Amino acid sequence: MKLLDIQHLTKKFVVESDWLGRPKKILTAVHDVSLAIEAGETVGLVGESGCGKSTFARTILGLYEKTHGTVLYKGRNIDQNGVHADFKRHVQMIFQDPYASLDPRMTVADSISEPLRNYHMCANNQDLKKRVFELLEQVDLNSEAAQRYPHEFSGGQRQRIGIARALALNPECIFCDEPISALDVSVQVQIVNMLKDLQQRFGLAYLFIAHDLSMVHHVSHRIGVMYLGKLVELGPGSTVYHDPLHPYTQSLIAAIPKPDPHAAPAVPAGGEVPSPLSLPSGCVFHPRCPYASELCRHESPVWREVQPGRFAACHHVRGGDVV
Amino acid sequence: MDTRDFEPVDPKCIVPIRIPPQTLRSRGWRQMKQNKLALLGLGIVVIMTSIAIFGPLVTSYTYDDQDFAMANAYPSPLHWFGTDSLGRDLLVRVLYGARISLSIGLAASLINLFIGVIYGGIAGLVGGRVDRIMMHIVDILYSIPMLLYVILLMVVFKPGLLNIYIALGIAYWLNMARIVRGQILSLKKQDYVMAARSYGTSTWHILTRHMIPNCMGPIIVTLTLSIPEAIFTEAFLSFIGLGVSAPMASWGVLTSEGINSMRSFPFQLIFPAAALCITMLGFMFLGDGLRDALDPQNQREGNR
Amino acid sequence: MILYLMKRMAGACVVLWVIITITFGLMHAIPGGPFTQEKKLPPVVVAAVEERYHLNDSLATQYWDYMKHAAALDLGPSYKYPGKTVNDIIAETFPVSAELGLISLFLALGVGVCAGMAAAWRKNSWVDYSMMVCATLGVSVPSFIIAAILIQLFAFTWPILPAAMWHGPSYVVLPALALAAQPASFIMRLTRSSILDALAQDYIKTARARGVGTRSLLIHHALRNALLPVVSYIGPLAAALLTGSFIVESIFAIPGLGRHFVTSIYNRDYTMILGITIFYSFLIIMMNLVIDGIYPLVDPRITLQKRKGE
Amino acid sequence: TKPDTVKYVLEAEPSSLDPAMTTTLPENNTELQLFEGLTRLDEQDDPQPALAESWDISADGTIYTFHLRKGIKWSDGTPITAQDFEYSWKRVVDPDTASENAYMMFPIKNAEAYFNRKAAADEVGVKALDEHTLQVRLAYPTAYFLNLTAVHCYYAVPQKLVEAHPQTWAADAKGMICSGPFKITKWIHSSEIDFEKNENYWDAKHVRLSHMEFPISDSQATRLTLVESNQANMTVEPPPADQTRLEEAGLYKVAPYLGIYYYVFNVTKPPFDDVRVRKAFALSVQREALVRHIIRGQKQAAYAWVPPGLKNPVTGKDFREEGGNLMTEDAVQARKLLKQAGYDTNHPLPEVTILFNTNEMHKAVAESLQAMWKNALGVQVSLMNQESKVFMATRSKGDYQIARASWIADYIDPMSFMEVFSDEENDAQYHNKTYNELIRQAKETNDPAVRMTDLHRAEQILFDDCVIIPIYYTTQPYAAQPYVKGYHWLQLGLVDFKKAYIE
Amino acid sequence: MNTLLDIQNLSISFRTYRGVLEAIHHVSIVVNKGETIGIVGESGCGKSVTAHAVMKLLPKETAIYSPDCKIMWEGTNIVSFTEQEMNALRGQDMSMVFQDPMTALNPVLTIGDQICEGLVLHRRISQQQALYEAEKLLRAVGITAPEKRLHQYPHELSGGMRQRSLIAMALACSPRLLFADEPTTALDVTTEAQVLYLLRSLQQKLGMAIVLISHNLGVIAQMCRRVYVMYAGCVVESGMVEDIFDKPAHPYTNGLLASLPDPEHKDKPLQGISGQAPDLFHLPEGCRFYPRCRHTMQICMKQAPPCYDLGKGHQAACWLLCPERGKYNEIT
Ligand SMILES: Nc1ncnc2c1ncn2[C@@H]1O[C@H](COP(=O)(O)OP(=O)(O)OP(=O)(O)O)[C@@H](O)[C@H]1O
Ligand SMILES: Nc1ncnc2c1ncn2[C@@H]1O[C@H](COP(=O)(O)OP(=O)(O)OP(=O)(O)O)[C@@H](O)[C@H]1O
Ligand SMILES: [Mg+2]
Ligand SMILES: [Mg+2]
Repeated sequence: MKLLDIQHLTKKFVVESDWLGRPKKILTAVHDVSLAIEAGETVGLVGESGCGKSTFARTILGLYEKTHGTVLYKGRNIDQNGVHADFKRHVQMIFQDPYASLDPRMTVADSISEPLRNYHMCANNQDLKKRVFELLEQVDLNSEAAQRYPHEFSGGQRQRIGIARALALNPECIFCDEPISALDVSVQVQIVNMLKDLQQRFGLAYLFIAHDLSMVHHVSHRIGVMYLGKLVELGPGSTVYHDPLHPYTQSLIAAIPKPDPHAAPAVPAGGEVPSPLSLPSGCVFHPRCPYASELCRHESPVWREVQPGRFAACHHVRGGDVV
Repeated sequence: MDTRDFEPVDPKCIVPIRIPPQTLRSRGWRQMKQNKLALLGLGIVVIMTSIAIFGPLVTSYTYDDQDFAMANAYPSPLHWFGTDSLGRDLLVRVLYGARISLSIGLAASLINLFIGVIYGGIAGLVGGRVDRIMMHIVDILYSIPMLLYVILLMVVFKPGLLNIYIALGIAYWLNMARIVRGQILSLKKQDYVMAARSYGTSTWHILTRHMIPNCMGPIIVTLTLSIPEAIFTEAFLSFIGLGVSAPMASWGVLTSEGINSMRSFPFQLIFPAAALCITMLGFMFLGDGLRDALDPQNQREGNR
Repeated sequence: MILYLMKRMAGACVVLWVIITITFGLMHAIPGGPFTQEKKLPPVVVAAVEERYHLNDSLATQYWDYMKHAAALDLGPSYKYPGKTVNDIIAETFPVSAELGLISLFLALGVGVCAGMAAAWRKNSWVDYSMMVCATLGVSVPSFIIAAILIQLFAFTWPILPAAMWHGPSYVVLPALALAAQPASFIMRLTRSSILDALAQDYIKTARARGVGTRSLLIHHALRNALLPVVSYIGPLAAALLTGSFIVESIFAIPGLGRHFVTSIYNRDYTMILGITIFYSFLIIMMNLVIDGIYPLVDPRITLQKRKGE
Repeated sequence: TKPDTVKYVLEAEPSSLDPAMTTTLPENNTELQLFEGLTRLDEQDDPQPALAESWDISADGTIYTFHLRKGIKWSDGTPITAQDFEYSWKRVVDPDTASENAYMMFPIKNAEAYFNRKAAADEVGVKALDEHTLQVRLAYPTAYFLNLTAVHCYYAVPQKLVEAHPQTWAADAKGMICSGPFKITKWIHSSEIDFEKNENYWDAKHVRLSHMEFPISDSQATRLTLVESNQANMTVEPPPADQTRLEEAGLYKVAPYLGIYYYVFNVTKPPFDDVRVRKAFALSVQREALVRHIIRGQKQAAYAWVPPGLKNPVTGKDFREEGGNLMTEDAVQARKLLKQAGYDTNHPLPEVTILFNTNEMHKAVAESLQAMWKNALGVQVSLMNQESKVFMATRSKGDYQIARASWIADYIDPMSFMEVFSDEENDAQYHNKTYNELIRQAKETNDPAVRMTDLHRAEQILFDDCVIIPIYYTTQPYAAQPYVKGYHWLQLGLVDFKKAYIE
Repeated sequence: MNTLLDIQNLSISFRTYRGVLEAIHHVSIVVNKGETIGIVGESGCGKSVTAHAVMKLLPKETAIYSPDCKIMWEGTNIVSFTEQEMNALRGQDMSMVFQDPMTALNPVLTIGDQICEGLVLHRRISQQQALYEAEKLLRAVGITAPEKRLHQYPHELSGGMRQRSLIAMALACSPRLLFADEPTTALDVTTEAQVLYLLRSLQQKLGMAIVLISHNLGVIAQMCRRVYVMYAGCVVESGMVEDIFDKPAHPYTNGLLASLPDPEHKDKPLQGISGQAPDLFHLPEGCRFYPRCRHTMQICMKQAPPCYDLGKGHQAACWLLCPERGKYNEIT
C-alpha cells in the first residue's frame, strides 16, 4: 500500500498586495498536484525557485491549510481525526534553510528533544538525554554538540541537527525540503550519503526537494518536475534525467553547469519565469518553450501517463518523444 | 626532515580537534567582561541595591529624625548630603528612597515582563481578530487619562506601595505589549517556528520557548527605559496621595521636592537626582550588555 | 483607499466610544465634583449650580446627552470656565501646544537622528560613549528637572533667554529644549542601533564597492533604512507632543492645551476631561493614520495593508 | 532695567471676571482693579466712599441709603446708575444665576428667601430710589455691611452687556466694560491679562499707572522666576525655601492676611470624641519652632481662632488682643489629660491618621506634627494625603480623624470666622447649641458691644471644646521689586493697584 | 605589463570576542588583464574575505592586514590607500557582484538610483545622463523594459533580475576587474545558466578581468581559465582549469571533484570528503587539511607543506608532492 497518496492538492495564497486594499489577489502556489510515495522510496521533486515545491511539502504536512485535495496516509484520509495525529508524528520535515530552521537561542539538545517532549516519548530526563545522544550519533555528531548553540556549527552540521530532530519521532517518511541547496559540494555528499544510509537502516521514505537535478537524480527512485505550481513530469529517476520528455525538464537539465572544462557551456533557456500572480494562458510554460504552438497558448495540457510509469503534461509529448 | 615523516598515518589514529563547548552563560559572561560599560552598569546596580538594603542599617539617623535647628543645612561632615527643610538627614532619606524606588523599578520590570510580554506575545501569535481586539484594548488603556483611575485607586485602597503597583499594572506594560507584538509578528514567519509546529509544538510553547527568548533584545531595551519612567510615575502618584505616605520618601519624591528649593538649596535636588541618574545609567549599560550577552549569535560584532 | 480609510475610521469610532464611556464612568466615580471647594457652598447654591449644568440628572441621562452632543462635535460648556465651551478652549490652546510640540518634534528628530548617526559612525569611540551617557541621562532625567536646569542656566547664569511666558520666538527655545530632550535621547538610541543594523547589511558593502563615500553612505543608504523604527516611534510621540505637556507648560507658563489634561481632572471639569480625552485619542488615531501613510514613503516594501498586520 | 508697568504675576487663570460668579483670589484680585463697589477699602482697610459719595444709615442699622457720585461712568462712557446696582445685586441672589457668592448677600432683606425661591425679586431689600440713590434694607443690622459693599459680589455690572451675553460678557477682554481704575485691554487665556488706565474712572487723577500687566502662572517656582528674571515685578507666595535668599535680595515682603491655618478634629471619631484627647493633642504642638523653621513667611503662631487685625468698633482695640490667647502649649498637661482619658503606656492610643491634601507645605507641617505627637504623646501617627477635591469630599463627609484646614476671611469682620462652626454641617461635625445661639444673637443684634462679647464668648466655647488646633495666622508673603510702590494689600489677600506707581 | 592585480602574501586577521582569528593566510593570487580566474573552496575558507580585502571592504575596526602583505594594483600597492583613494578606485577600476542578490540591494532605493550613484560619482555626469546610461546597462544585462525597471524597487524584481541589476551596477563604470562573489549561489539552475551566460558575453565585449568565486565546480569549469583552490584560509592548489580538473594534485581538490555525482553511474556511492572544515580558532598543526585527508603522513601533522610547482603554472601545497617523498618511496 502506498505510504502517502496525495491527490489533486491545490494551495492558494491570498496575497494582499494592493495597497489600496481593493480585492485581494490569489496566488496559486500549488495547482492540482497528485503524487504518491511508497514506503522506503525516494521521490525527487525539482523545479525553479518559487515554483511551489516548499509549499507543496508544507501543505501536505498541514503547515499551510490546503485549499483542495486529499492526502491519504496508508490509505486513510488524514483529515479524519485519529489519522491526523498519527500522520503528523510519522511524517517529518527537514527544512530548506539550515540557518533559519533552528532556533538560535536553543541548544542543540533542546531543539532535538523538543519533539520528543511534545509527544512524551521519553519517560524521564535520563531517557531523554540518552535518546538525544543516540540521535546525534545517528547523524554523525559528537555528543558534546548537545550543549552548543546552532550558530557554532557549520551549515552541514546544522542540517544534521535538523535531520536528527526529524528522526527523533521515528518517522516513516521525511520531507527533505532542499536539504543540500545551501551547502557546499563536499558537505552535500555527506548529507546525501547519510540520508541514504538512514533510508537503508530504517526504511524511510523521502520526498527529496531540490533544484539541482544531478544530485536529485543521484538519490531518487522517481523524479517529479514542477513548474509554476504544476507537476509537469514524473517518472523513474534515470529516465527523467537521461531522457526528459517535457521541454521544461529538458531546459532544466541543459542548464546544469557541467564540471568539465572541456564541455561546452550550458545554454540557458530564454525568458523569465512569469509571475505566479498572473499565469500565462494555456500551458504555463509556453512563453519559454521552443516547441510552443498555437494550441499551447490556448489550452492547458492534461496530466497523463505517457509511458508506463511516466507522466507528463505537454501537448507535444507523444509516446515518449517530443514531437 | 626525515624519511619517517612520509609514513602514512592510519586515519583512525587521527584525533579530531576538540573544541570545548561554550555554554551561553560562559560566553555571556565573557562578553560581559569585555564590555566595560556593561560591567560598570552591573557594578552600579549591585552597589545601589546593596546600599538600598544595607545602607539604612548602618546610619546614625533615621529617615524621620527632625531637627528644626538644622533645617536646610548644607552638606557637612555631620550630614554628608545636607538636610532638608525639616532638618532630616538627606543621605539617610536617599538611602531609604533607594528601597522604594528600586522596588518600584523591579515591580515595573516584572509587570512589563509578565503582563506586557505575554499580552503582546499572545496578540501577535494568535493574530487576526483576537489581535485586533487586544490592540484596541491597548489603545484604549493608552488614551484614558491615568490620573482618573489613579484617583479612584486612591479612594478605594489605603495608601501604600500596593496601589502604585496596581496603577503601574494598569498602564505600564502597554508599550512593551506593542513592541513584543511587533517582534512576534515578524518572528512568526521564521522557519524555526514553522519547524516547531511541524513536530507538534503547542502554541503556548512556541510563544514561551521560541518567540519570547528571541525578542529578548527589544524587551530588555524597553525594560530599561521603563524603569526611570516608573520611578517618576511613583513620585507623581505619591504626590497625588497614592504612594508610600510621608515621611518615607522615594527618590522620585525627593527629587520633586528638591526641585522646589533648587535655587536656594541645590544640594537637595542634586543628591537624589544624582543617585537616580547613576542608577539609571547602570541599568541602561547593564541592559545593553545583557542584550548582547544573551544573544548567542552576537559573536563577531563589538558591543552595539 | 476610501474603503480602507472608512474601515479604520469605523474601528476608531468604536475605540473612541469605549474610551468615552470608561472615562465618563471613572470621572463620576471619583469623589469630589466640579463645585467642591475648600469653602463649602450652601446646599441651595449647590443645587442651583447643579441644576444649571444638569448635574442632577441621572448619570444615564447625562451620558446620553453628552454622547448626543459629542456626536455633533459639540463638547459642551466648561464648568471651570463658565464663559467658554470646551471647543473654544481647545481651539484657543491647541495651536500654542501644537506650535511648541511641532518645534520640539523637529528638534528631537533633528538632534536625535544626527546624534544617532554620529554615534553609530564613530561606534565605540568617545563620541559614541558620550552620546550614550547623554542619551541615558536624557531618558532618565524627567523634563521638570531639565526645565529647571535650563532656566537656571539660560535665564539666570547667562541671562540670554526669557525664563517663561509665551510671547515670541525667543520664548520657544527653552520649553522646546525641555520637551525635546527625552524624545531626542530616545530617537538617538533608536537611530544608532538601527543604523548599526543597517550598516551591517550587505547593501552597504555593495555601495562601498561602488566607491560611495562615507557621508553619502550614511545619509543616502543607511539612514533611510534605519528610519523605520523612528517613524513608528514618532506616531504616539507626535500626538503627545502636539497636545502639550502639563509639566513643561506649567513651568514655562505657556497657555497650551497640555495643562488642561491634568487641571481639568483636578477641577473635575467633567466636559473638559471628556473633551480633551476625545481630542487626544482622536489625534493619536490621526497620527497613526499619518504614520501609516509615511511608512511606504520611507520603506517601499511596506504597503498600507501589510502595516496593519505588522 | 526698570520696566514702566506693574507686572503682577497672577497665580491662576481667572475662570471669569464676572464679580458675581467668581470666588478665588486671583479672580477677585483682577476684579479689584477693574471694578469698584459703593465703597473701597483704604490703607487701614476701612471702607471709604467710592462710587457712593455718602450714605445714611437708619437708627436700627437696617436701612442704608447710598448716594452715588455724580458723573460716574462705565469705561465705555455710559453713566453708572443706582439701577445698575439694584440689577447687579439682585442678579447675585437670583436663583437662576446660581452664584456661589449669593450667601454674601444674605444680610440683605429677603435675599436668602429670593435665592431659595421663597420670595419674589421685588421683595429683595435693594432698590434704586432714583438714578443716584440706592436704598438697601437689611434683614438684621449688619455692622460690617459697609465692608461688604467693597467686596466683589457687591460691584455693579453693566446690565445691558450682561443681559446680552449672560455667560460670556466677562470671559474675554473684548467688549468688557469696567467701572474701576483700570480697564482690560488684552486677555490671553492662561497667559496674561493687560490693563490700561480707565480714563472714565471718577478718581482717574489719582491713578498713576497708565498700563498694567498680569502674567499668569500657576507654578509657584515660575512666578518667582519671572520676578527674579525681571519679566515681572511682583507676585504672591514665593516658595518658602527661597525666603532667605529673597530677603537678602530685598525682594521678600509680607502683607497681612486675615486667615488661619489649623487642624480640625472630627469630634465624632474616636479617640477624638473625647475632649481630653483633643486637648492633649492641641497642647503638644510646638508652634513657634514650626512657624520659625518650616512655615516661615513671618507667620504668627496661633493660639486662638480669630486672627489679629480685626477691630472691635466699640473699644477700637484689636479683637484678638481683647480676647487674648485661648490656649497654651504644655506637654506635661497633655500627658496628664491623655492619662485621664485612659491612655498610658500600657494602653497606648490607637494609631491616628492625619488627613491632608497634596502640597509641599501641608506635607511638611503634617510631618512635623507627626513627629511632635510621637515625641510628646508616644502616639503613632500616620499621614494620608489626598488629591485636593478628594480631600475636601472626604473631610466634609467627616471621613477622617484629624485633618488640615485653613480659613480665609470673606469680609473684614470676626463673624467671617465665627460662622464656620455654626453651620449645620461643619467639617468638625461639631454641634453646640450655646455656640450657635451666640452666633445667631451676634448676627441679629444692633448693639456692637453685645455683638463683640457674644463673639468672644463663642470663641471661648470653641476652645473649651477644643474643636481645632490653631497652627498659625496667615500672612501674605509676596515678592516685589523695590521700585514698585503705592500698592496696597488688603487683609483679604487682595492687592489694590489703584494708586500704585513705578519709582 | 599584463598583470592587473598581484596579491602577495595576503593574510587577514579579525579581532573577535574569542580572540584574534586569522581568516586567510599567505594568499597569493595573480590576475592578468582580461582573464577569468576562479576561486573555489568550501564555505568559510576565506574566498569572500580575499575579495573584500582587495577592495578594502572589510570592517576597519576589526580587520587587520598582515604587515608584509602587498596588493599590487597595476604596480601600486593599495594596502595603505586611504578610504578616499579607495573610493576613487572602487566602482571605477574594480567592482564586485555580491553573493546574495536579495540583500545586496538597498531596499529603499530604486534600481535606477543605485546604478546611477556610481555613474554620477565616477564619471561626473548629470543624473539625467546617468539614468540614460543606466537604462542602456540594464538592457545590456538582458532586462526587458529597462525604462520601467529603473524606477522599481528591488523587492519588485525577481531574484534573477536582481542579480542582473547587481551586475549592471558593477559594470556601470566599465571596471577592469570584476569580483563575482558567488554570483549564482542564490539562484536556481536556469537563472544561474542565464547569469553565467551573461557574464561570459559581457566579458568578451568589455575585455575585463573577472575573479569568479564559487564553490560550484561546474560553474568554475565553465567559466575560468585559471583556478585557485582554497582551504581553511590558504591557497592549496592553483593552475589552469584543465589541469585542476583533469590532474588534481591536492587531495582536497580531489575530494571536491569526487563529491560530484556522476550521472552515468548513479549507483556509485559518492566519495566526498569526510569530516568538516576546521574552526579557524583551532587549526590543526602542520597541514590544515590533514584531519580530513586520506593520505595523511607523519609530516603532515607537524609541518605545513610548501608550494610545489608542477609546471605550466600548476602549483599545489601538499607533502605528497615533495620530491623527498619519492626518495622515501624508493627506499621502501
Ligand atoms: N505564506 C505565503 N504567502 C503568500 N505567498 C506565498 C507564501 N509562501 C509561498 N508563497 C508563494 O508561493 C510560491 C511558491 O513558493 P515556494 O516557497 O513553495 O517555492 P519553492 O519552490 O519552494 O522555491 P524555493 O526553491 O525558492 O524554495 C511563490 O511564488 C511564493 O511567493
Ligand atoms: N568581519 C569578520 N569578522 C570576523 N570573522 C570574519 C569576518 N568576516 C569573515 N570572517 C571569518 O572568516 C572566515 C572566512 O569567511 P569568508 O566569508 O571569506 O568565507 P567564504 O569562503 O566566502 O564562504 P562562503 O562560501 O560561505 O561565502 C570565516 O570563518 C568567517 O567566520
Ligand atoms: Mg522552497
Ligand atoms: Mg563568501
